[in-house]
Amino acid sequence: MSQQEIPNWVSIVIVPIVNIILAAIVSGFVFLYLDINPIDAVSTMAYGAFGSSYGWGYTLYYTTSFIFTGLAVAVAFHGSMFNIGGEGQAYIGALGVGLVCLFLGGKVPFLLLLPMSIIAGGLFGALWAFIPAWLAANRGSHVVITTIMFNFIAASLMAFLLVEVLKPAGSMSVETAVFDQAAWIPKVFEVAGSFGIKMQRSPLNLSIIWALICSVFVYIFIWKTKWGYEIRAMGQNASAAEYAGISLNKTIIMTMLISGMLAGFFALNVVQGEAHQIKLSLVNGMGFTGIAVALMGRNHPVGILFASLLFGFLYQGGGELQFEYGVDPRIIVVLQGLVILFSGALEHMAKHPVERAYLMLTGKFNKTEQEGA
Amino acid sequence: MEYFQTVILILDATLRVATPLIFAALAGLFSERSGVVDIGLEGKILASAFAGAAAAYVFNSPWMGLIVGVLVSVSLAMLHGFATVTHRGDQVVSGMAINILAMGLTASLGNFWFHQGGNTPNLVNALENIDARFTTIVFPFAEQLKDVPIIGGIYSELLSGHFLLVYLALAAVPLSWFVLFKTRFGLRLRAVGENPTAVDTAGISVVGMRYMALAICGALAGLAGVYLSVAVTAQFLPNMSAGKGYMALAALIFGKWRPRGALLACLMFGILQAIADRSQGAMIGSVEIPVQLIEALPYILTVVLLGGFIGTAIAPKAIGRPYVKERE
Amino acid sequence: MTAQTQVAAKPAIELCGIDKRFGAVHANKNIDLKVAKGTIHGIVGENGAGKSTLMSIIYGFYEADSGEILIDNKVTKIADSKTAIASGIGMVHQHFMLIQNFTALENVILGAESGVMLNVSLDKARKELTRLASEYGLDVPLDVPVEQLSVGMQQRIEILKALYRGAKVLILDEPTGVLTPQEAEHLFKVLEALKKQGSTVIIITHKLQEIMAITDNVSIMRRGEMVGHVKTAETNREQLAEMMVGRKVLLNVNKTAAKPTDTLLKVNHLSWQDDAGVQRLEDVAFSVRAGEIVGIAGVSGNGQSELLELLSGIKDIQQGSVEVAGTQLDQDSQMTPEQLRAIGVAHIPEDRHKMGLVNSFAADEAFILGYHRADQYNGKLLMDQAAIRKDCAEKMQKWDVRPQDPKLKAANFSGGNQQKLVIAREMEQKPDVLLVGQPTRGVDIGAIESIHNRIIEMRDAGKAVLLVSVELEEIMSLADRILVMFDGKIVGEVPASKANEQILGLMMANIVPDEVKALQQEAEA
Amino acid sequence: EEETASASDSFKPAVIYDTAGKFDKSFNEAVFRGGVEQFKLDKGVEVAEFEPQNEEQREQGLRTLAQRGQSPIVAVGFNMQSAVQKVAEEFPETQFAIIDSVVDLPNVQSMLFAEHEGSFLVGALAAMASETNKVGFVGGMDIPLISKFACGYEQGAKYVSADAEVFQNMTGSTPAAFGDPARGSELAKSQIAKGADVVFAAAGGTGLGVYQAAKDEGVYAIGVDSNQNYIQPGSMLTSMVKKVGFASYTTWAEALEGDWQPGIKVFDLASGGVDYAIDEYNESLITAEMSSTVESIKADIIAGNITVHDYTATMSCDY
Ligand SMILES: Nc1ncnc2c1ncn2[C@@H]1O[C@H](COP(=O)(O)OP(=O)(O)OP(=O)(O)O)[C@@H](O)[C@H]1O
Ligand SMILES: Nc1ncnc2c1ncn2[C@@H]1O[C@H](COP(=O)(O)OP(=O)(O)OP(=O)(O)O)[C@@H](O)[C@H]1O
Ligand SMILES: [Mg+2]
Ligand SMILES: [Mg+2]
Repeated sequence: MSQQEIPNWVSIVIVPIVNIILAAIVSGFVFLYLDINPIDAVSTMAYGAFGSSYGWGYTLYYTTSFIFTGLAVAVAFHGSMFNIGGEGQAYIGALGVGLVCLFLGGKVPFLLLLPMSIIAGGLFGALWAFIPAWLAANRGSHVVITTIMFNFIAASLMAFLLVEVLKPAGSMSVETAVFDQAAWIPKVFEVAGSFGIKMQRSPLNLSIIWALICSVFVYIFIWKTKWGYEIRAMGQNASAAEYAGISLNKTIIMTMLISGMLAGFFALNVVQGEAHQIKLSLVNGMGFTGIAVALMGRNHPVGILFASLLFGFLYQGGGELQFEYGVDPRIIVVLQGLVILFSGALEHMAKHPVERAYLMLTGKFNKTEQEGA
Repeated sequence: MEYFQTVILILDATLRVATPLIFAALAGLFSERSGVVDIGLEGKILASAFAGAAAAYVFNSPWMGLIVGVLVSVSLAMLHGFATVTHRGDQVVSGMAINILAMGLTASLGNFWFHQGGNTPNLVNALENIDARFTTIVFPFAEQLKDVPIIGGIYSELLSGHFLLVYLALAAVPLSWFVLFKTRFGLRLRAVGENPTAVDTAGISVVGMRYMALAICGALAGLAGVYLSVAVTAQFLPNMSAGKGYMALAALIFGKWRPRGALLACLMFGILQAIADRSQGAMIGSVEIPVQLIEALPYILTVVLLGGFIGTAIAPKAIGRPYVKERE
Repeated sequence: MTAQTQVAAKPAIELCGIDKRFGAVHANKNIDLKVAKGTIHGIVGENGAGKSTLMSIIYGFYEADSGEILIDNKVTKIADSKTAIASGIGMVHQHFMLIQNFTALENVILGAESGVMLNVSLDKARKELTRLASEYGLDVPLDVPVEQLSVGMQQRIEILKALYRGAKVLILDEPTGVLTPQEAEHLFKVLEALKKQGSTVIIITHKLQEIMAITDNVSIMRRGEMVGHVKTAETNREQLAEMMVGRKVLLNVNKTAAKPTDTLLKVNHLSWQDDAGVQRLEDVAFSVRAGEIVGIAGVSGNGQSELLELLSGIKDIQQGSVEVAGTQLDQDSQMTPEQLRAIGVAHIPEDRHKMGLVNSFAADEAFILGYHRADQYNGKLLMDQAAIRKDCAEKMQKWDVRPQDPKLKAANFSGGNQQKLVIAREMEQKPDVLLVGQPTRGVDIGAIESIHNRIIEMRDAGKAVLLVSVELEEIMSLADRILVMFDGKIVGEVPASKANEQILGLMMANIVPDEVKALQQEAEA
Repeated sequence: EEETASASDSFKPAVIYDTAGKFDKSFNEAVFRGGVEQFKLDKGVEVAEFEPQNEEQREQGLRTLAQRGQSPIVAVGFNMQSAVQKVAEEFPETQFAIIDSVVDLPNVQSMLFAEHEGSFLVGALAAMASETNKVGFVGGMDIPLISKFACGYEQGAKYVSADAEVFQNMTGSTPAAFGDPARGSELAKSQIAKGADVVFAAAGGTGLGVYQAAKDEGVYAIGVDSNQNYIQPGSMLTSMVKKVGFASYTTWAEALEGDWQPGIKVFDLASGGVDYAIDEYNESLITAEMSSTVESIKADIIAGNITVHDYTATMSCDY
């Protein structure tokens, strides 16, 4: 079964859909076991996520976060590095965004502040990726391990900073002061409102535009520039890259810096766009989910957009389940796990039957192939 | 004497803290030596901790907890095998999926069964006549020797009075070494992690070897989970594995994929944790060390050691790559 | 297949209608083959013809899509290597199947252990191997990790593995590609001995003179098909070559005498240690002038790879210096591969898969590897993809790379075409100094012919060419002067006109024949 | 289809828990048992519940509840502060109540507890029960609120026995510190090894490890928030109850009656908002003498004869 006979859209579109259907079927059984009618559950989730501008707002808000963390993972993947540190990098990125907003919010016009917070978020995220990158480049340390460690370290560091440094005196909860309103990224419902379009309030904010810009940027960077070329060359064949005069050290570090930068942008959405303050554990597993997003999206920005939307749906629709049925909301984590299992780990399982079915339907199926499979 | 006592107590705690890490690191050792990356240790620990506690409660027996916990962990390992060995899926992704699944399923099922927000009921409960927790093993004469200087500390305090699983973890280290390096099974397992094609041409089933390695991995990871819930806390709590699977992986790499090395790394993490637990409010000069720094110390140290001292550990050569005979 | 009658003796193995596809590649098409018991049977065929696939099917590594295998006239279903081993088949693969960090002993017992405990198996194997070693002259160090052994030793271990398992039919896939002539000779003696004991040997090789020297029968494959069976005594090299390729092939290179001019590459006292502290190069010195080809012969692993990587800037110079195209390089003034390319040093790497190509890249992307920063391929910010594709398409046409599709994945070209792509890339940049490593490794006879001609053309255009090859024939027919390397040192130099296999073979084993010593003294005087 | 946010004729109270969930055996569970269940039992009114799983869902849950016309909405825990601040502004018609934090808005009731007073009592009990004159405190997350417990506990212990030693440990600096029983058990063991024979845990789920360790080592533990005496009968000396359930109940009841008021409400010893727990599981552990002493201390605090220093007032435990 070669590429020549099976058109691309089968493996890019049909197979992922089949995978998701499989995950949905297994989820259905889990729901049944937990005394929830799966059909009701799905329609509740779908309505909750897409049934109103409120639902859409939340879904797209989560989608924005996943685009950033998913792109971060994908860029590193192209350089064949597994950056599990999105969690920590996003957290530290929040520090950068937060500091800019805290100290300059209200003092600097928004249009000047925004580029600064973008730079700060990206820079801080990149910085947090730098040490693992440097160690990988110069000492051959395992990025998976170092980035996991850096997630833990980021959590401790942020806890320290929040508790000891950034928390306003007398405040009980571990979070910074709320930023000056002038530093907030406008919400989409507000912007829409000013154009006379009525939308329900939701945390969806204009950082989604930056997420889309970043997607385009990643596409162009990876496939259209010489730096992207070098990253891919290194990722696919490091010794060929060395032969070509590509400095592996520099490329490893560049890749990880960009990856960390993208993760750092996460904070624009969550911190500057919605929470308007730095809080403890604000990333909350979304960095990890980015791995699933990147894998499902096959490390391509377009795929990542769709995968982010899917996970946005799971997050938002899942939250709605709890309102309607009082279901333990952690069931959503099960759904996520199943989606990753079927469309990531078991992606090849459906591939062959689907390709065979395609061949059969198009009449290209013959006996030899059947035996050869 | 005071000083000696402190050291003994820290070492005593070290053993307790290191036990799940040792089990998990050995679990990872079997899996990775056969060429399968297992980032899903975390999920297996969590799932077996849950299943162990639930079964122990339901059957009112720690041993049933142990059996069920291990079985559940082995099933997850088989799922990993099904995805990565049979269907050649990405090993890291499969591990992540297992971690996330375990996180969600333990909480949802726990809540559904016991209505305590994902917790299992306490395994020691005089009211319900439940006593399903492992008891500690006190060595003979430990009481009598308690006050003998030095020996009392070492024998009665440090060596005696742990859960059976603690001793089992320590015994599992030489046992794993023996299995891996002195038996036919171990030879084949190591070979399959280095060069599966060669193993295949030697007439040995690569798939079979990897499944067996994963089964052992599952069983050991299961013991780690059961230790946490059925022995230490006598209850399951959501997310109680708290990163131990990842630390065990780090220990494995530290230990250069060898049982003794992994043991030492686990003990090092254990001792750091034990010291951290005891050094709150510790001062450097007149400045109090932030707790967060002490907490982060094991992780910082891991990074420093990985980057600075141990150099590049040589992983099994075929690790992470699914065995593919025919390119498509 | 009409020529089956030639096999007179009882067949040890018989194949009927073996068919095998890998996706779109039809690797074996309805193959019939009979191998007579107690003979040495050669199989030849160009690269990718399906020889290894066929042998792997006999050995149970692959399963045929259809067809039957008969062993001792009994239909045997060989589903896996285990069955094959049990049926008395042993195979030495083209790429050795050894666990690199295991000892010879461990490698031999793997899968043939005699019990649960290792030490029992190890003791038994030690005795048995000692016996086999004396019987066939197959001495190997038993307790050293095989990664520390030479390829020749590793191959012996592979043969011992098969014998230890009681193989009656031994398959060898390109066994001599990595051996010195002396080692090859030793191997052939072992094979003769096996034959005398009644064993059957199937041997795949690209070297037609070896076929002529040791086989009893030859089968020829082309493009997945079995195109003929002949008795060795009734054929010759030219006829075999023609059957393999399907047309007449010139086996010898035509070239005029060299007219060397200025020195373009000069290597002075170059020494180099790897990370493990092993001395890979020691005091290497030579020079290459414009208009000549200097060949470096030697068994692979004697420092040639390191030399090429140092000269092309992949590795850093540690000791000594290099003058290249007028620039002096040493420890303190290094150049990256990119900078070296800019001053006119091109490098055709020894291993196209490991270095020369990124297999998952499209042909045009692979075609600019190393030149991807060049102005001609880049716009202001983005790469100029149209220019890249156009250039690649032109060069593919010029070099006859098939299929001529710049967007086809590099992995999907056959070996010969991949190599042409790499060579086109490097030669088309008009370098002054050309470093060439194993230009025809694993490339079939047709392609070899054209690659050789291109290298000669480069020389005649006044370039300095340094050619590293383990193929003595190739070195002798292309090079004007030949240096022989052994253990990181240059053993000696021989003018091509005076070289022959005998002399070079000795030098590759670090023995300098008197006539070479005399030549060198003459040159110094 | 947009629902109006006005308090409608039908009374629709709600609660949003902290991320620890409503079955944490301590804080949130107290709201569930003493508030939600009790309210339904007494008034026959169903209280809508939401358990956020992450930071976003705090605000989202609150907003969804408000949007559906639920009121009053009780937000459990100081972590809800900024969410309440925001959503209460968006829905000025809806009544909100927050536990353990102050939100200064005209539609928010802030319910604070005098944890230091309750902790003082259990500290006194601990010191009286101790034979070694050494007692321990294991806190959850290292935040002022938990230090408030610790500081009150220390004062109570020293009040009874001036030279008592009080060991203190915090489990961690993130919310995870409220759910790490293994660590809790280790911390307790280290304190017990240093001689502590009564350990007070103000650490949510982490406390369960502390109680287990105390039981294993044969010393006393003190529970927190809910009455946790039943968890390890016989080795739980008492519990410092913080009646968050009662507080939530009051808020809903007031709203039902129509006399709900915004502003700060303090639940202290005097109002019965905090206390120590005596029940069938620990009555045998508290001697008559201990009981009379602690009762007189309680009376003194209520009367103002003893002032217990509140850590959060000065952010230090200098009293
Ligand atoms: N595992 C495989 N999966 C897919 N295709 C394969 C595989 N092995 C070989 N092929 C393809 O089958 C064809 C025959 O390959 P094979 O290795 O048998 O050739 P060969 O005659 O041994 O060549 P060489 O002289 O290079 O050793 C080639 O086109 C090759 O690309
Ligand atoms: N692994 C592979 N995957 C997909 N396609 C392959 C693979 N190997 C070979 N092919 C395709 O099959 C064709 C035949 O392969 P083969 O190796 O027999 O080439 P060839 O025609 O002998 O060329 P050459 O003479 O240059 O060696 C190739 O041109 C290539 O397109
Ligand atoms: Mg070919
Ligand atoms: Mg071959």
